[in-house]
Formats: sequence, structure tokens, C-alpha cells
Amino acid sequence: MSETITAMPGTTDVSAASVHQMSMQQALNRALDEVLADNPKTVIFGEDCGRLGGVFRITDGLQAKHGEDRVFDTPLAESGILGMSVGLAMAGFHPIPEVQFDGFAYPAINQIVCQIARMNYRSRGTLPMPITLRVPSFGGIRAPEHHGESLEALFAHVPGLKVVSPSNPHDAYHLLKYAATRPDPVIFMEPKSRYWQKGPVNLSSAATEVSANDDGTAPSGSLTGARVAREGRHVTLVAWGAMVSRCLQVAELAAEDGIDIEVLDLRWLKPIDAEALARSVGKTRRAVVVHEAPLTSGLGAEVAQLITQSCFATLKAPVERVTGFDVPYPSGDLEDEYIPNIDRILFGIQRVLEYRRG
Amino acid sequence: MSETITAMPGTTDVSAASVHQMSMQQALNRALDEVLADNPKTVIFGEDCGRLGGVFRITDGLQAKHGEDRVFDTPLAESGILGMSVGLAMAGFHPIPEVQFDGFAYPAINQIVCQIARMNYRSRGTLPMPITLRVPSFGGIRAPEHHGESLEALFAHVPGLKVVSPSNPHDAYHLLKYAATRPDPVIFMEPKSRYWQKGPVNLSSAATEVSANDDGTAPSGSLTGARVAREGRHVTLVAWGAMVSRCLQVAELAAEDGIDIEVLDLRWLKPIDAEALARSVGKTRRAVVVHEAPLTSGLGAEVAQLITQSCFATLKAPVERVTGFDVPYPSGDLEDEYIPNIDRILFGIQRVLEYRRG
Amino acid sequence: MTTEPVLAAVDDDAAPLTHHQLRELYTLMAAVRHLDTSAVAWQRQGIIPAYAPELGQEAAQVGSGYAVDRTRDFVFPTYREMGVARAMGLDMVGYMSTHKATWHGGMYNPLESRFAPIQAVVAGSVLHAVGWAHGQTLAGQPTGEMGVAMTYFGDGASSQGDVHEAMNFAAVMKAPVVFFIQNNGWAISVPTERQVAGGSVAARAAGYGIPSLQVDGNDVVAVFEATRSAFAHCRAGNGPVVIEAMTYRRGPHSTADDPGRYRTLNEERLDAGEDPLERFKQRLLAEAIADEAFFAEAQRLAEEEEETIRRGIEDLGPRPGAEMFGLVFQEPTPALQSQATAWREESEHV
Amino acid sequence: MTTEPVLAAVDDDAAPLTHHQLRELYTLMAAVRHLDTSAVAWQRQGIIPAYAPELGQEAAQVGSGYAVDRTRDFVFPTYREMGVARAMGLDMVGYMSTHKATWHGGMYNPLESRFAPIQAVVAGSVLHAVGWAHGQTLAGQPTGEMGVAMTYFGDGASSQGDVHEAMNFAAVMKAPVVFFIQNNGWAISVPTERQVAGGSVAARAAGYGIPSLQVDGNDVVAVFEATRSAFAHCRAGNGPVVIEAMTYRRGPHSTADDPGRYRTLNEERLDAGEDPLERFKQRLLAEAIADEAFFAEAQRLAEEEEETIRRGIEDLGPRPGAEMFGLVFQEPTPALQSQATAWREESEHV
Ligand SMILES: Cc1ncc(C[n+]2csc(CCOP(=O)(O)OP(=O)(O)O)c2C)c(N)n1
Ligand SMILES: Cc1ncc(C[n+]2csc(CCOP(=O)(O)OP(=O)(O)O)c2C)c(N)n1
Ligand SMILES: [Mg+2]
Ligand SMILES: [Mg+2]
Repeated sequence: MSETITAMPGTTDVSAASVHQMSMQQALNRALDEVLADNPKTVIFGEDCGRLGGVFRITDGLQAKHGEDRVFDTPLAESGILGMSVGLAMAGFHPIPEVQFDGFAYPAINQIVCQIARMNYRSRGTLPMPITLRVPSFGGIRAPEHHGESLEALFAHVPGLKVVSPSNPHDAYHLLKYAATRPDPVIFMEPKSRYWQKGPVNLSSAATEVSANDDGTAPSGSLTGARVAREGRHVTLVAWGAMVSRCLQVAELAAEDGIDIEVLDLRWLKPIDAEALARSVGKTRRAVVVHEAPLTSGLGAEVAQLITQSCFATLKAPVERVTGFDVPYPSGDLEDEYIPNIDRILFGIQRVLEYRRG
Repeated sequence: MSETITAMPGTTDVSAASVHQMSMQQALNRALDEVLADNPKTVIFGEDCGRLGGVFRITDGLQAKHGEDRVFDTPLAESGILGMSVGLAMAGFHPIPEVQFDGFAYPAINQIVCQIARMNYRSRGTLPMPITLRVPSFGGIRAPEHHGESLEALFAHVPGLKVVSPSNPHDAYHLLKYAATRPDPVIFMEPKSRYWQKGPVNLSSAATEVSANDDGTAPSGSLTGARVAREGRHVTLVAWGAMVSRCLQVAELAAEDGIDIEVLDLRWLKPIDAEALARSVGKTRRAVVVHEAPLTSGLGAEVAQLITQSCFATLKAPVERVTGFDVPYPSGDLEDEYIPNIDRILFGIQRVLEYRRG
Repeated sequence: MTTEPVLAAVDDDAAPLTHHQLRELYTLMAAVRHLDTSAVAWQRQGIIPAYAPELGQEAAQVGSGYAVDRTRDFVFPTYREMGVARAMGLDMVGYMSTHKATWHGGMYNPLESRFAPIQAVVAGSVLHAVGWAHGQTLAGQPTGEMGVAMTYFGDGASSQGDVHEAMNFAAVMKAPVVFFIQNNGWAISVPTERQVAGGSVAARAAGYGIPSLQVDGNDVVAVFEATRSAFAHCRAGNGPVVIEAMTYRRGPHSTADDPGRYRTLNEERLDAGEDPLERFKQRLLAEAIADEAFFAEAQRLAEEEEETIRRGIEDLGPRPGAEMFGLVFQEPTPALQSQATAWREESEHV
Repeated sequence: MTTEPVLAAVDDDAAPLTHHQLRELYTLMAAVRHLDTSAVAWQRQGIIPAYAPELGQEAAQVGSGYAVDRTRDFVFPTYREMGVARAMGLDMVGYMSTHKATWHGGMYNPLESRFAPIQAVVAGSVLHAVGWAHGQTLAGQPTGEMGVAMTYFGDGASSQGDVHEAMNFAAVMKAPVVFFIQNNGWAISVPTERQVAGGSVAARAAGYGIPSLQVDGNDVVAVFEATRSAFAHCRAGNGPVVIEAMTYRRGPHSTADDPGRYRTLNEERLDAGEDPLERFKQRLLAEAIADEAFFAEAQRLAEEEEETIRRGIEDLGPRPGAEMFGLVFQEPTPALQSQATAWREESEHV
């Protein structure tokens, strides 16, 4: 499974020397290692993060290297972990808590929504919350119940949060380093089914530099925006996390039929890079949004509506959504029926291509 | 503030004898009283629901009338209240728990999402969850922090939940009686700023009868679908809860300028009555969705996308959203800046009316 | 401040176990031990994708499950109560199906089994037990005959806020609930001493005015007797009881876990204590309640049983995709029905 | 099971309060009493939309707040700690502004005040205190000089799961936290006996191995001394302490509440006990620490102060709407900036 990493504007160092093949697990681990080394106020904690190195080994070796004060296990209580993060942030720390699986963010939602997302506002900017919450997310690994959830629509709806999800090791490395050095809370959704896929990572620090435009907004293609994962002319597929590689697969298949698909890796789920959506669909005039979360009130609705608003005049067909169904995430045997598969995405593409008014 | 209640199809008894003027608080209280009387398995509980009758007096007098076993106070713990509801449902009861304010549903989200919404599914239909969760919702009363939240987008995204919000006393009475007699969990969002507004309520039980179509779907206009609160030709305003009366006000103002507005009271936020949306906007060709919740990933996106999907060919302008901003619900002094006001809704209408392609 | 709450002495909790019952307990433990170790093997052989072994917890599980009256009580398990399920006579193919990734929660009928669906949220069902138990009170069950809820959870789960809310609710409402903690020393990689401040979950009970019993969780008879008296206390309308069974998770957290990363084999040997099965066997032998022939027969039965269950599991096909849609609601919504239709068209090409 | 945990005796927690300090305590209590009753009047007069009176809790609040070292400690209040705020010398217009619906959380600077923003979620900030306190440990504060977090909450709040998680975390991590419960008998309409199973929040502490003190919350000196020894215990690195101050909510839950629906005036009179202010006054008189002139002067100062604060509150205009957008993030997002622009155009017509 090969993924093209488009060159990043503003990247100065493209020497092969700084490009490494590594898995997303390794890239995330390395990012955390460097963040711990760079900022003594950074602390990592959660269930089994310390000695075990996390059930996905994302924090592997970090406690041994940086000490038990920097990387530690907590008791088994997610509200406790996130509530403690608030206090640590108030004391000047930069917490990087982990919830072990997506579904176990729910017990902490109260602290996330009512506290982490609001403390900067409530305190009128005097108590920033530089918290990066790592959430192994999405499905695809035949796991037990509550281990395959997609909470992005919920998080994106919460004022005061920023939400990001990398789709490949390079982005994982840079986005995590970026998120973990910001002064605002970021929900970092890791596509757990992609942890073990390898890919090239350009470790050059220049690759992380984000040179903002004059108006403070981010330049397209930079880490703060979406990424064109594949250029194409006929239809835009919008995806994030684990669905990006599936969309790239679909694009290869569609190419055999002469259909030229653009794949937009949204990366930031809040704020959404509306300009990148407008740019891409402005060109292709057709779009399909793909996500694992249930359809109704999913983030696909927001993406579709943003596209419709900016491209209404030129859009050839209503934006299609190919998503999980409005059913609880099913057990492994039915997982492939639930997660958008290649066939269903192709049907979605067909619908936007064949749409005729009236 | 006068609201027209459109006659309900299928309503046989329209004699003035069964029509009463009452506030939504009275209508809800009466519905609960009747549900308690009708079904001995119904139990009502929550913080201050019993002796006090609730901070909004919705359960006023019910404990005295039906006894402490049927209507009772719990300790102050929302997860406890909702978790207990699951067990009571498993034991054959029909719980009608209350969370005191919208913002205090967050501590219970884990029980709502992972348990209440899934137990029927997990148990393969053997453990239904006939739970009606009452949530005094939305803003507009200059309340403290966390007392003015709109959680419908979150609830609507959760597979296994149904979500409803009445906008007037008549619907409040019938929808609550309907919800509280269903075998599935319903989140019942009460627009707290409307509790004290009076309106006509037709108490006739015929008004609650829902005669389903042959395919099991609900007939339009019945209690299981949306309601045309005002007919119009030029633009459809879609709203729910407290925003319905504001939209009706806007429609009156717009009428002075010759703009004929249709107001669709969505009522059910999950499942959404997509046919009613298609019917209305199929006619008006322009739509504005209005809600109090923040814009991004709000339910307005879903409504807009449903409209776009069904009416793409005839839509004259992209659906507009007039909503709360992506900021934490502000303190009373800024409430009127946050909640969609008449001006902002009028601007939204203007945008869809003046939209020109290209 | 408060005096230590104590269990009400109730008449019917005193009779010693008969030899027949003791042998039955052993037979159950042997069946559970064999099924458990076999399930780990199934996972290695690719028959099931994952499993959470209860090795070492047979006494805690069988002893407590054996005390349940299936005509009126109800059990709320976690994901590791295979031994309780077996002791309560569940359909074990239905139970094991959750580990084959057939259906989250298992395929047995929870209402008929008096055993709630398997629960993957740590502490997720503790409050359900309280609600169910309060339902018994509300239903006006005569004192002395009340149905009792028993909720299982671990030392790790005890840290969750829901456990506190549950104990407080239960005590305020005098609900007939047995909180049964299996303190097996570990929550994945975190040992009890860094999990349970104060060192004991049972010690928490006094703060709610709830009587508690800390029991040797590797002694099946002790566990049974503690559970039986807790049930009697609850049944008589005296409110909840906390039982903490001290045991040890001898295996990995799950088949995906590698305990070598957080404990040495030597620590395991030292901390695990006596094997509950072997220990019970020695006792039965010493007291001449059973002989080697009996143990051989128990083993043979266990193997036969495992064979049948394994075959059932192997034969278990995937559930029809339509169930994804059909089992969400009692009253399906039009929106969901049209998703089901679209799915059928696109995925089954019909 | 475990032995009752006790407070470490620490040298610097023993000195008796000087007469000057005792008089200062009274002056504070008098100021708080007058401001509190005035705020209720402000609400009736339409100056503020709502208020949560702390009438009857002056001793608990002033006594504990007086023990805080504002150079290194940090306080996490609820919505009812006006007396603590005043004792800690907060900008009281900034504090009261939350009740004017100017800004959720208040307008004072929490970092400089060492007083977190006003918290409307019951038990919402208890865990924050634990995190902040653990931060002191991580920052390597020398033992004996550690900053201490004090978190306030009510008997009602004690039912929340977060309180359990907080106590367990604090005890496991030995974090320097004082859990200060004001048990004022009520959570809106629910009395403590139907809220707190076992009857005492302090009694819960032992289950975590945390020492606790139950103190007469209407005796300002007792409260001060208990808080001082708790701080000394924490500062010396001995981990958390639970204090339960037994007091009474003499007023309504808030200006929107009608206590007549759930308690009679007679019950109020019987249950409220002695008025903490009057009681302290009698003691100061009896011990000749203060005379009538002093009390008259204290009252005059209180009135002067209330006057100033009221004027400040009356003068407080609404915040500019742009703050809604500008204070969400440290680094604003383009999406939010364009919402701000649209708002300015549509609402301010610019
Ligand atoms: C709410 C929640 N958080 C995290 C997890 C992940 N998880 C599964 S088991 C486990 C450890 C549980 O330990 P314990 O309660 O002692 O039970 P044991 O596994 O020892 O039987 C964890 C952290 C979960 N299932 N649920
Ligand atoms: C999580 C949450 N649930 C419910 C409420 C509503 N509420 C506000 S105060 C209160 C009672 C609190 O009682 P207690 O903790 O004893 O504090 P007191 O009001 O007596 O100071 C309730 C139920 C809330 N603010 N937060
Ligand atoms: Mg354990
Ligand atoms: Mg109280």
C-alpha cells in the first residue's frame, strides 16, 4: 500500500538524509520523545502509558528515557485523567493525556467539553489549556465493543477545541509535534488501523514550519490545512484518518475506468480547511465525503454543506456521503459491512457522476 | 406572542371542549401525570424532581399524587441517574429520568451513548430501553454557565437514540405522552425559555394517534414527523424548540415586505422528517436553517445536506444556516448576540433570496 | 465516626455445603479451567481473534456464580466472567461468540440466562445493577424473597466514578445489590497498589455505611459462603453488600497482552499464590470427598464439553448484515430502513 | 482493615491566633455577611439577575480562606464561595460580575488571585485541584514548602463520580490537596441524609487512606485551625486531607429557589444551629478581644465596602460582543475570525 506524500510548501530540507521509512506508531513515538526532550513542562499520562508503553506502544520506552515524573500511569478513570490535565495546565504544564480507546473518551466528555474547551474563555485568556489529547480512533481492527468509534463530529461541534487526524506516518509525526506545542487544546485522533503501516517521514524540522499568511490564516498545503493526497479532475473524495488510504485505493481502481479522482486528506477536522475544499471541488465540480462515523449528524454533513456553500453555482451534483450507518459500531464479523468499502465508495462516485438535474 | 397550531391530520376530536389554554410547563406536567396513571411501570426521578417538583416545576405535585416510589429524588449524579435507568428498564420499568439542565447531561454521556443507546442492540432485542430522558434545553433565560446548551447534534449522531423537541404546549403534551410510551430511548429536549408561554392544547387522545403508512413510515404532519407551523411560498425556515416562535415572528415581519415565509417545525431531530423538508423546499426552492447550537457540525449541516440532496435540481441558492457561533455559550449580557436574532435570520433570508449563480 | 457496618445474620445462609455440592463446584472449576486455557489455544490457532483469560480466578467466579438463584437474581458481568457464566449454566457457544467477534455482548439470551450482555466498558454495568435492584424494591418484592443483583468488576474498574455513584445510590436506596470485586492484582499493566488508594476496595464500603467482606478469592468455598451470606443480607431487605475477592490474574490481560513488559515470571510465581483448582483438589482429597477417579472424570467431562463448544464456535457463521439495522430499535425508523435498503443494494447487489 | 489514617503533626500548625487575627476574622465575616445579604437585595432590586447566597456559611468560608497562603496556594471554588473570595482579598466587583451575567466565571484575574474561575458544574473543579497539586510535586517543590490546592464542594457534589476519582488520584499520587466540603445540609431540595450514604463525606476519606477532619463549620476558629493543619500536612509532602465543615444553608439555594416547598421555617430554625457571626461576636466579647465599638466599626466598614462594590456592579457595562470570539483560543482560527466578521457586519451593522 503506497501513499504519496506531496511535497510541503515551505519545506526547505528535502534531502534524502532526513527521510526515514517508519510506521505511524514509530513516528508518533518519536514525536513524543522529541516533544518531551524539547519542553520540560510536557507530561504524558494515561492508562498503561508508562511501564507498558501503551496498549499500542505509542509511548513505548518514554518512561524509561524521560522518567516517571514525565511519563506515568494513572488509575483507570478517564474523567480523572482529563480533569487532572486541566489542573496541570493551570499549573503551567503541557499535558499530553491518552485515552486508551475512542469509546472511553465518553466518560471524560464532561471534563473535555465543560472544562478543557472552556477554561481559556472562562478565565478570559489567563488560563490557557495547552492540552493534546491523544485518542486512538476509528475501527477496522476487529476489536471489542467501544474500541472502534469515530467521535470527530462530537469533538468538532465543541467550541474551544481543535481536532486533527493524521492519515500517514509523516503527517502523524509533524502534526503531533505541532499540536503538542500549541497553547490551545487539540484532540489528536490516531487511526489505529494504520499504526503499523510504514511510510516515508521527513524528519526535517523545516517540514513543520508553518508560515502563516498575513491575515493569520494558514497557507494551503501547510500542516495547518488539508492536503491534496492525489490530484484529479473528475471527482473529489474528501476523507481523513484511515479512510484516506482507502480512497487512494479507490482512485487507482477508478483510474482504470478513466475516472480521474482527487483525494483530499482533510487532516484538520476543526477548523476545517474550507478553502481547500472550495479549491478542489471548484475544479472537479463533484464531491463525495467518506467517513466511518454514522451518517446522521456526522462530520460529512458539515463538509458537504461547506462545499455546497462555496461551489453551489458550479456543482454538478449534490455532494454524496459514503459513511458508516446509523447503527452501533458492529462486531468484527460485520465490520466490513459497516465501514465504507471500495464498492460503496465507487457507488457514491457513480452517483455524483451520473447525476442529472430533474 | 401567538402561535398557530395547525390542525393535525387524523385528529377526529376538534371540539372546543378538549382544547385548553396552558403553558408548556403545565402541558408537560399533565402529560407526566397521565403517563404515571396509565402505566404503573412508569417511574420519574432525578435531582429535585420529587419533593420540589423540579427546578422548573415540570414534576410539580406528582410525588404527592403518585407516591415516593413512582416519583423520587436521586443523589446528585447524572451518570448515576442514567445508569440506574438502564437497570430499571432491564427490570421492566419505563423510566423517565430528568437531567436538571442541558449542560449536566455531559457527565451522563457515557451511560447514554454506550449503554442506553446500545442495550437493545447488544442484547439482540431482548433488553429494550424504554427510557425517555427529559432535558431542559437551549438558552435564552440569562442563566449561569452550562444552563443554556444545545446538545441535539450530539444526540442525533448517536445510533440507537431518538430525539425530539416540542416548540409549543400542544406538541409538548402529545410528544411527551408519545415518547414515554415507546419501547425505544427518546431524548426529550424541552425549550426552557418557552416553559411559561401559554397556548391551546387539544387534550383529546385522538390527537396523539399516529396512523402509520403501510410501509411503517409516519404520515406527514403526524406527531412522528415535522409540522408546517406557517405556510409560505418564498423561503422555508427550518427550526425547532425555542427558535420556532422566533422564526414565526420573522415571518410576520417579512410578510410586511411581501416575502412569504414557510416555517417548518422539525420536532423530531432524529429521525429527521426528510420528506417534509423535501416537500417544503421543493415548493419554496430556498431554505434557511436556524438553531442555537454552534455552527460547525451542528444539526443545521445535516438538515441543509438533506435538503440539498432532495432538492438540488430546483434549489435557487445554497441552504443558509443562521446559528449560534463556534464559541462557548456566553453569559446573559451577551446572550442576545449569540442566539440567532431577528436581524440575523432576516439577513439569512436575504442571502438566499438574493443569491445569483456565478 | 460511623461504626463499622456489619452483615445482618440471616438464618438461611448457614448450611454447610454438601459433598455433592463440593464436587459439583470442583467439576465446574475444572470445566472452566479447561475451557479457558483452550480458548487461549483457539486464539493461537486462529479460531477466535481474541480472548480475555480468567486463569486463576476460577474460585472467585465459580464460587460466586454458584450462589446465584436463577429464578430471581440477575448478574451483571464484565468481559472476564466466563467462569460465572459457566457456573450459571449459560449457553457457552453463545457466550464465547463475543470472542469470535460474532456479536458484541454475546449471543445468549440475557433475560433467560439472568446474565446481562458482556460489558466492555470498565465499570459500565455497575449502575445497571443498582437500577435493576431498585426495581425489585419498587416491584414490592416481599422482604426475604427479593431478587438480588450481583455486579462484577475489577480492581481497576473500582477507580471509575460510576462505582462511587453506584455504591452511594445503592446505599441511599437500600437496593439489594452485591458489588463483587475481583481484585486480581492488575488492571492491564497497573498493579493494585498504584490503582486502589488505601489498598482495598472493600474498605471503601464503610464510607457509605455498606457492610463488606474481604475474602480469599482463591478459596472457592470461602467465596461461595461470602456470596451466600451477602445474598441473604440483600434478600432480607438490608441493602447492598461489597465483596472483595482477593485473587490473581495468572494470564495476560488478553491474548493481545504481553505481561513480560510489566512483571517478571518470578513476580508472577510469588504473587499468584496457590492455584485455586489444585488447592481445592487437595482439600477434597484430604477430606475424602473425592478421589482420583472423580478428578479424572471431571477432566474428561471438561474436555468433552470444550470439544462441543469449540465445534459450536467453529460452526458459527457471521451474522447476516441485516441484523445491524434490524436490532437497533424496537420500532425501526424510516431513515434507518432506507439505509438498510441502500446497504442491501450496494453490498449484496440485490 | 486499614488503620484510620491520621494527620501528620507539623510544627508550624500550632500557634494560637492573635487577637488581631481574631478581630480580622470577624471583620471579614461581617463584610461577607453584609455583602451576601445585600446581593440578595440587589437581585430583588433588579441590579443583578440572580445570586447564590452563602448565608450561614461565613465561618466555614472565611475560616478556611484565611488559611490560604496566596504566594503559593491555589483555591478551586464552586459558585457559592463568595466568603472565601473575600477572605482571600479578591476584586469583589470582578467576583460579583458573574452574578450580573457579565461573564461566566467572573472578571477577576484567577492567576493573580490564586482563585480559579467560578465553577458552575457541581464537582467540576475537584479534579483540577488534584492536577494542579500534582503539578507542585512534579515541579519539585521542596518538601515543607509545597503549594497546596484547596478545592471546595458541597454535600450534594460529593455524590459525583469525579469526587471519587479525585480522591483516589490524589491519594495514589500523594498530591497536596485539601478537599474542603461544606456540608450545609442541602443540595437544593435534597437533604444530606438522602444524599450522602453513611452520613458523612469525611468518613469516605479513610477508604482511600486519606486523613480527614470533621469540624464545626460554624466555628470560624475551629475551621481555620483545621484548615491550617491540613495545609501543613500537605505542604510537608504527606498527601491529601479531607475536611468536612458541618454548617447550614440558611438561605434559599439561589434567589430563584423557594425553600418553603421542601422545608418549614421551624425546621430551618431547629437545624440551622447557632449563627456563626453572632456566635463569634459573643466569644470575642466574652474574651474581651473586641468591644461594641469594634463591632460597630466592622459593620460600618462592611457597609462602606458593599456600597463601593454595588456601585462597581451597577457601572459594569456589558462586555463587547467581540470578546465572545476573541477569548475562545490563544490562537484564533480563520473560521472563527470569519464568524466574528459576519457577526460584526450583521449585529453592529459595520
Ligand atoms: C471505561 C474504560 N476505560 C478503559 C478501558 C480499557 N480497559 C479494558 S480492561 C482494562 C483494565 C481493567 O482492569 P480491572 O478492572 O482490574 O479488570 P481485569 O482486567 O483485571 O479483570 C482497561 C484499562 C475500558 N474497557 N473501559
Ligand atoms: C453536574 C451538575 N449537576 C447539576 C447541577 C445543578 N445544581 C446546581 S447546585 C446543585 C446542588 C448542589 O448542592 P451542594 O453540592 O450541596 O452545594 P450547595 O448548593 O449546597 O452549596 C445542583 C443540583 C450542576 N450545577 N452541576
Ligand atoms: Mg484487575
Ligand atoms: Mg449543600
